[in-house]
Amino acid sequence: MEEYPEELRTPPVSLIAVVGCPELHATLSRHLHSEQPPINTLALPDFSKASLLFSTTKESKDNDDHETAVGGILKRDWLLKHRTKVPSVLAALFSYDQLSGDPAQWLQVCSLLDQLKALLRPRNVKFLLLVVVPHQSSNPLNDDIGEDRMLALRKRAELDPKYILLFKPDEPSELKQSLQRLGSAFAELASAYYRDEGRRIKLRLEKKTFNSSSIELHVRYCFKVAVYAEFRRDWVEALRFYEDAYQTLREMIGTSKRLPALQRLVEIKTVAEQLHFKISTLLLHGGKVGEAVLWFRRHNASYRRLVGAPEAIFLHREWMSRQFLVFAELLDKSSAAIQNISSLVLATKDTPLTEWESRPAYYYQLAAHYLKEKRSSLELALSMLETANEMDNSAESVVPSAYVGQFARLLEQGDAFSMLPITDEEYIRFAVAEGKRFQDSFEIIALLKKSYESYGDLKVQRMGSFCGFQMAREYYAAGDFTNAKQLFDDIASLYRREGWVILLWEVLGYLRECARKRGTVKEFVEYSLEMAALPVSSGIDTQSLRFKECGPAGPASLAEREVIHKEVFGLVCGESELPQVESRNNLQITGDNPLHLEIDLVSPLRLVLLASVAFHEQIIKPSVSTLITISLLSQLPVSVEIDQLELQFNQSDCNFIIMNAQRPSSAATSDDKQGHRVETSSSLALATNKWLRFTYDIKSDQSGKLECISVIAKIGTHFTICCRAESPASMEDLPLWKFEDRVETSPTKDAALAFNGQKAAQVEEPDPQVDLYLGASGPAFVGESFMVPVTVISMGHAVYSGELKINLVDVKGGGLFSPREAEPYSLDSHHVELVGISGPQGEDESQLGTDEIKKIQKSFGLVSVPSLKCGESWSCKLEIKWHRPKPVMLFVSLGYSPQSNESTAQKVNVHKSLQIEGKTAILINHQFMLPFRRDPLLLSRIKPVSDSDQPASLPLNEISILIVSAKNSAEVPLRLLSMSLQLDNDSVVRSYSTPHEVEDLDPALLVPGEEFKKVFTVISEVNSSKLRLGTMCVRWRRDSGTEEQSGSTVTSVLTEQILPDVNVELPPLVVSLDCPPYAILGDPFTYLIKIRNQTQLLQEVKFSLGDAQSFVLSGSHIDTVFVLPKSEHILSYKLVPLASGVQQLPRFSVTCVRYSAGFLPSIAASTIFVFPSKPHFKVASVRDRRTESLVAE
Amino acid sequence: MAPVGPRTGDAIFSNVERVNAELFTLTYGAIVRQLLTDLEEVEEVNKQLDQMGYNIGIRLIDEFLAKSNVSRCIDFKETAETIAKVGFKMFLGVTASVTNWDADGTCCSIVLEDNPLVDFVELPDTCQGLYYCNILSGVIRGALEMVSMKTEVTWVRDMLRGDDAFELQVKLLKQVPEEYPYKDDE
Amino acid sequence: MGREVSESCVDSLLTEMVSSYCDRFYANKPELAARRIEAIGFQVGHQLSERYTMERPRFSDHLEAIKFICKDFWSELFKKQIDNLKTNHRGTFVLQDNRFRWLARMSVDPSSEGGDLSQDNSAGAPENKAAQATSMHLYFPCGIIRGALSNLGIPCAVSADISNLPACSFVVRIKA
Amino acid sequence: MPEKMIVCVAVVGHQNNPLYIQSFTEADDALKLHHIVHCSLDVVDERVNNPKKSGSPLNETFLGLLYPTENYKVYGYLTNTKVKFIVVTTDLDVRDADVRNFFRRFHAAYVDAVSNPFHVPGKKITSRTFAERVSTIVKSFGLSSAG
Repeated sequence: MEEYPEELRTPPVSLIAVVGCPELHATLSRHLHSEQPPINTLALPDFSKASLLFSTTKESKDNDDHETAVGGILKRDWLLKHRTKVPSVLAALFSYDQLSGDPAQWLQVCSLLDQLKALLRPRNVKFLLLVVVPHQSSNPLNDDIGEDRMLALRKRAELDPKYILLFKPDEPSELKQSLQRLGSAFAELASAYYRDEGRRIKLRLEKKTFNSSSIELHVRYCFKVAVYAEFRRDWVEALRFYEDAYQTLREMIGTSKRLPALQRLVEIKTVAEQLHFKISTLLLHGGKVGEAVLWFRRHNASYRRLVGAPEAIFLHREWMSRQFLVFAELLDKSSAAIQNISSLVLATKDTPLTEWESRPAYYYQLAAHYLKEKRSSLELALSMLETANEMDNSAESVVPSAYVGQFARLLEQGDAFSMLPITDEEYIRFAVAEGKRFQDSFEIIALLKKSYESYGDLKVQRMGSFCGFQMAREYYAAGDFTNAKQLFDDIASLYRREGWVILLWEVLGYLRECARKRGTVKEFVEYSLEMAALPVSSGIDTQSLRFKECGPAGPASLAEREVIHKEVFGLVCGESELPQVESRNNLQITGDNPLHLEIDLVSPLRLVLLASVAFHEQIIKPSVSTLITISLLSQLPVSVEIDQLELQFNQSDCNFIIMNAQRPSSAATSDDKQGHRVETSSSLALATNKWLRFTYDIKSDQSGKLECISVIAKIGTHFTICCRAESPASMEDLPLWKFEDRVETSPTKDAALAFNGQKAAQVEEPDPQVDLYLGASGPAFVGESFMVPVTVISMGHAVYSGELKINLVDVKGGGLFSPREAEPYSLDSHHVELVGISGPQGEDESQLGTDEIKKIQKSFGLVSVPSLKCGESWSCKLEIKWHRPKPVMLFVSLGYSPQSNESTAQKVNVHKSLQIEGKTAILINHQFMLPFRRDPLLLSRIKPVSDSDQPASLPLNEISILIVSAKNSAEVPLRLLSMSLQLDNDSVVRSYSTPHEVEDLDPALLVPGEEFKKVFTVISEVNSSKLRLGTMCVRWRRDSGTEEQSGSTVTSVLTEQILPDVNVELPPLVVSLDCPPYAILGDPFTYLIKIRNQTQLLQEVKFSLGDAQSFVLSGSHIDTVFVLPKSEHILSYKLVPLASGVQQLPRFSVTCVRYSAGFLPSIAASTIFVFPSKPHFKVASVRDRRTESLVAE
Repeated sequence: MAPVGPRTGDAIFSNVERVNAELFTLTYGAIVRQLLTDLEEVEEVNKQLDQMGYNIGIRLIDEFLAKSNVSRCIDFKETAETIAKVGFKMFLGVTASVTNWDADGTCCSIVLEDNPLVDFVELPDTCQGLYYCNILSGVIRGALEMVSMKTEVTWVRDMLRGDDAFELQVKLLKQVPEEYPYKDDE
Repeated sequence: MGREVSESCVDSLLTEMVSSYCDRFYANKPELAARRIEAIGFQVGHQLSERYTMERPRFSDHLEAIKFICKDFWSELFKKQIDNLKTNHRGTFVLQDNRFRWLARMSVDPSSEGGDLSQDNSAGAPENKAAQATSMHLYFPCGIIRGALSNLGIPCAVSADISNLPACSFVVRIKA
Repeated sequence: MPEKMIVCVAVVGHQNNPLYIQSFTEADDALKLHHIVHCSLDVVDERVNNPKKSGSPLNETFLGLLYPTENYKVYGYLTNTKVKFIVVTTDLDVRDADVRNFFRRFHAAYVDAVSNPFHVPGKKITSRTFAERVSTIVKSFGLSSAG
C-alpha cells in the first residue's frame, strides 16, 4: 500500500486558489485547511501567476476530448494535477483602498478582473471576490462612495452579491466572522465546481460524444466522475463509478489492441489494481467488510488466471501478492474499528464467507505465498536472460510514461525529451532488472510473521504453525538455522501430538539439517533416530513419494528411513563422521566426546527404544532370588546390535550388566563396573518391532522397595542410551505407532505379567530368628505391682542394637487415660501404668541403669537390649500397676539387627502381645446396727427418700455397731494381714470399744469367695448430719503358697476404702423393750416398754400392743400417753408364755403424734426364747454368749 | 425320483421371522475376532468355528424340517440339493448351487456366490489360513448328521482369499440307518 | 442395503456364542466369559451406531443420543422401540423393553426361574443355571448399548435387570 | 479430467490424527495437501465450537466450505461419532449439492470400512476395498449433477 502515490491513498481534498493581498494568504489557508471538510489553498502572490497557472493545464485538458487515438487509460498525473494544480475556486483579494482610491487604481482593478474572468470562464472555475476592509476605514456600505463602488465592482465581476465578501482582518471578532463566511462560500463554490465537472463528464458518457469504441475513455471518464464525487464526499456515487470503471476495464482484456500484449496486460492490471483499491477502501470505510471481501474474491477470481506471457509470470505473481497484501492491510486498518468480525459473516447461499476470509492473517499468508512464487519465477526469468546474457543497460533509460501502468524509453534530443514506446522484450528486461533489486525473502518472512502472529492471537494453532513452518523454511533457506530450529521445534511437537507423520517427517528433516549445519551432534542424532523410527511404511503412503517440495530429508518412505538409520549408526559407532560444510571440524563421536541420550516417558525417542521391566513377584523375600523380565522394543527399520545393557535399580547393588557375547571387545569395558554382576547373552540384536526379552533372577537383602530405574543400552564404544524403565501394567501405547493398523504384541509372553507386571517389587524383611517370651499369668490385682517377665532368646540370629518397645493399650480401645474422673487415690488419672522395668533375675534394679532404659512413660516403655550372640538370652521384668480393674493389652516388640555394623544392616522386628486382666482382690463392705431392743425414733428415716444417696443415720449418744467385711473376690487365696479403721484427723468420732489397730495374731487365710468380718462399736456424741467415720485399711497379700508361679512380689498390698459419712441425729423418742433374756413355759414374766422423751416438749404418744397366740398378757392394748420432757414413761405387762422355742412377743407399735411418726421395733428385737422348763447354767457365762451372739449376727 | 418338499426356500424365507442382516454379519465378525484374540492360533479358531457350527446345525435341522415340510430325504444327492436350494435360502436368504458331483454321487460342491457372513469383511494379512466362514461347514455337517449322514465338509474356494466364490465340498462318509447320535458332542 | 436373514440365525448364533464361552472356553471362569461376551457386544454396538447414525444431524446432548438408542437403534435391531425410558437427570438412564426378544426366544423358559439374578441362588441348581445362562445372554446387549454410546462419545457402564420378566430393563450409568 | 475435481480426501480421527488421507493430483503437491487438510481442522473446530457465528445450521454433519486456499477449496464433514472428513477440490465453482452428495457416499464407504470386524477403531484405515471405493466416488464427483 505504501508504494501507492499519496493522492491515490488518501481521499481527495478540494483545492482553491487565492490571489492578491499576499499578506493575508497564510491566515486564509490555515483557516481553510482547518475547516471540516478541509480545503487546500493555492496561494498566488500576484495576478500574473494566476494566468500562468491556468495556461499550463490548457492543452492537456483539451486532448481528452478530441484526440483520436487514445494513448492510455488513465493519465498518470491527472489525479495529482486536480489535487494540487487545478483549483475549483479562485478568490481575488482587493484592498478597500484600491476600490475607493483614485480612478487610476479602479481602472487597474477592472482590467485585472477582466483578465481573470477571461482565464476562468472556459474552465468554469468558480470566482470569488474579497474586499479587504482595514479597521480604521469606515464600512463601505454606509458611505456613498463605497456604496456605488461596490455596485460597480459587482457589475464588473458579474457576480452574485453573496460572492463578494468583505474581509476585516484587523478586528479579531470580525476576522472570525468573515473567515467563517469565507469558508462556507468556498465550500459551496468548490462542490459546485466539482459537481459541474462531474456532470460535464457524465454527459459525455451518456451522450457517447467520444468515439465509443475506445473503452479506455469510458474507464477514464468513470474514474474521473468517481474522483469528482470523492471531492464532494459523495461516496455512493464514487463507488458506483469506480465499480463501473472496473467492470468496463475487465472487458478491455483481449479486445484492446493498443499496446504490445504484455504491456497492455500490465497496464490493465495496474489500473484494475487502483480501481479495486479505491473500491475496497470505500467499502471498508463504510464498514461493509462482507462486501469488501466478496469484491476481493471477484477481483482475485477475474485476474488470477491472466498470467500473461511465460517470461512475465513473475510480474503477475508479484501483482497478485500485492493485491493480497494491500487488502490485508486495509482489513487490518478497518478491523481495528470493527469488533468481532466473524459476526459480520454473511452466509449467502452459494458463496458463504468462511471464518478466515475476514481475517488479515489469511491475506498476509497468501500474499507471502504469491511472493514466493514470484521469486521462483523471477529466478527462472533471470536465468533465461542471463544465459542469453542480454542484460545490457538498455533497461536503464526506461521510465514510467504519461499513462498509469505504461512505460517508455526516455530519449533526449538536445535539451528536449521524448518518450519512445518499447517492445515487450525490452520491457521484460527492464522489469527483471527492477525485480533483481529487491530481496524478496525478507519480505516473505515479514508477511508470514504477520500472519503467524495474528493467527496466534486467534488461537488458530494449525494455520499459525503452517505459517511458522513456511517462515522457518525461509530462515532455513536464508541460512538462519537458529531461528529456523526454534520454529521447526514448535511445529514438530504439534505434529507429534496429532500424529501427522508425513508432515512431522518433513519438519524433522529440516531440524536434522539444522543440527548438522549447526554442528550439534546430539540433536542431529536425536532427530535422525526419531525419523528412522517414524511409522512410515512404503505401504499406503507410497504416493507421497511424488513430493515436489519435500524437505531435505526427501520423501517419507521406508527406504529413506533405512538410509538415515544407517547414516546415524555409522556416526554413533564412530565408523563414519559427518562432513561439515561450514565448520572445519566434522561431526564425530569419539572417546573424548562421547554421546549419551536420555529417553523418558514423554520423549519422542520412545519409538527408538522402549524398555519394559517386570518383576515376576510383587513381594519377594530378602536374599531369595526371584525372576525379572526385561523387554526392549524398537521401531528402527534396521535391527540394531547392542553391545551391553545395564540395569539400574534404586538399590544400587542389584544393578547388573548384560554383555553381548558376540562382542568380546566390550568385555574390556566391563571391568570398570567392578563388583557388579555381569551376565552375558548370546545375542542383543534388537529387531524392528520385535520385543527383545530377557529373564534373569534377581535378589536383594535390603528390605523395602526394589525398583528398576532405567536400562542403559551401550552401542558402539562411545554411545549410550539411557531408557527409563516402564511397568507393563501402566505402559502407554507408542505415540504415532498407536494409529497404525497392526497387531500389538505385549512386552512379556506371559499375558498375566503383561497385564499387571510392575517394574518395582516389595522386599520383605527377613524372618526374625529370635524368640520373645512374655512369661506372666493374669490376673493382676488392683493395687499390687504386677510383674511381667520378658525374655529374649536368640536362636540363629545374633542381636545387635536391640530395642524393646513396650506398649500398654486398653483392650476396649478406650484408652487407659480418662481425665474426667479424678480418683482420690490415683494421683494421675492412669488406670493402668507401667511403673518400672527391672533387670533380669539375679541382677538388681541398679544394673539396668538409665543407659538401657531409654524411656518410661505411663503406658509406654523403651529398653535397649544388650548385644546377644547366637543362643544367648536376656530377660527383664515389666512392673505394671493397676489402679482400677481393667483388661489391658500388653504389646512388646523387639527390634534388632542381625549384623553388627549399624550402617547397612536393616532392623528385624519381633512382636508379642498379651492380654492381662486387672481385678480387685478384696471387696470391702460395711453395715451399721443399732443396740438390741432399743429403738430410737430417727426422723430422717421417716422422710421417704431413696436410701441410695441418703447417708446412714445414727442416733446421738447411742451405742451403734459397725460391721466391716472384707471378701476375697480373686480366684487365688489371699492372706489378710491386718484390717483397721483409720480415723481422719478431722474426724469427730470418738470412742471405740476396740483400740484402732487390730493386729491379728496370724494373718487370716481367705479362700476365694470367703469373707472376713470385723465389728466396731460407735457412739457418736456430736450431732452432725455428715459425720466422717474414716478409712478402712486392709493389708493383704497373695497366699505365699502360690507366690512362686505368680509374677507378683511377696510385699503386701494395702487396700483402702473410705467409709461413707453418717448422719448423726438426736432421736426425740427412744423406745426400749425390757424383758428377761429367756422365758420359761407357763412361767409369767414382766415385759417392760420404756418410752423415753428426750425432747424439751410434751410428747403425745399413741401405742398399741398386738395379740400373740403364744402368750397371754395383761395390760392395756391401745392407749395414748403423754410423756413429759426429759422423762420416761414405762408400760409394764405381765406375760405368760404358752409355747416353747423362739416366740414372737406381742407386736408393739408406737406413734408419736407430734411428728406423726410411728415405728415398731424390729422382729429380731421382739422375739424371745421360751424354755420348756427352767434351764440350769452359771450366770457368769451369760456375758460371753452375749458378745458372741453379736459377732455371729 | 419324485421331488419331495419345495425346490426353493423363497416362500419359506418370506414367511419366517427375519431380521436385519447387518446385526447377524457384524455379530459373527465380532465373534471371530474375539476368538482370534482369545485362542491366538488361527487353526484353533477354525476348529472352534466348525464346532460352533456343528452345534448350531444339530439344533437347526429340526426347525428346517418343520418349516420346510421336507419329508426325511434318503438320497444324499437330493439332500444336498435341498440344503443348497432351501436351507441356505430360508436361513441366510441366499441360494447356493450344487455342482461337481463325483461318479458315485457321494461327493459334491455347494457353491455360494453371495454370502451375508462376509459383507464388509477383509482378512488382514496376519490371519491368512483362517477359514472365516468355517461355521457354515460345521452347520452342514451337524445338520446332515442329524439326518444320519456322516459327512466331511471342506473349503474349496473362499472369496476372502481372492476366489470368485465360496465352494464347500461335502463328502458323504457313511449313511447311518436311522440312529440319532444326539449325545454326540454335547 | 435391506439384506435380511432369518431370525433363527441370529438366535442360534447368540445361543451358541454364549454357550461356547460359558461352557467350553471359560467353563469355570464365568466373569471372564462375561467380559468376552460383553466385548463382542461392544464391537457390534460400536459398528452399528456408526451405521445407524449416518444421514442424521449430530446429537447435541446425551439425552438425544439415548433417545436415538431407544427409538431408531432399537427398532433396527428388534423392530420395536424401547417401551419406557427413565432418568434421574444425573447421568443414569433406565431403558425398559417390556418384552425383550432375545430373552423371550431363549431356550430357557424365563418364567421357571424366579426373577432377579441376585435372588435365585436360593432356588434350585437347574434354575440357577438357567438364570446364569440368562445373565450371560444379557451381557451381549449390554455390550451393544455400551459400544454404541461410547462411539457417540458417551462413556458409560451398562447393566441389565430382569427382575420382572419378560420385561428387561437396561441401566445406563454415564461416566462423568 | 473433469471440470470440477477432487484433489484430496481425508478421514481425521478423534485426536485430529489422520486415519486416511489420499490425494489425487498429478501435480507433486501431496505434501501441500497434507498441510491444507491439517490447517482445515482449525476451521472445523471453529465451526463446531461456535456454530451460530458461521452460518451453517446447527449440528448438521456437512460443515460446508471451510476455507479457500490459493488454488483449492476445502470442505468439511463431521460424523455423529466425531470423525472428520475433509475434501479438497480444485477452485472452480463447486456446487454445495455435489459436495454433500460426495460426502454422503464417502460416509457410506467409511461405515462399511469400519464395519470390517478386523478394523480396530481409532486406527488408520488400510482397507483396499475402501481405497478403491473412494477413488471411484472421487472420479464420479460432480458428474451426476455437472452441466
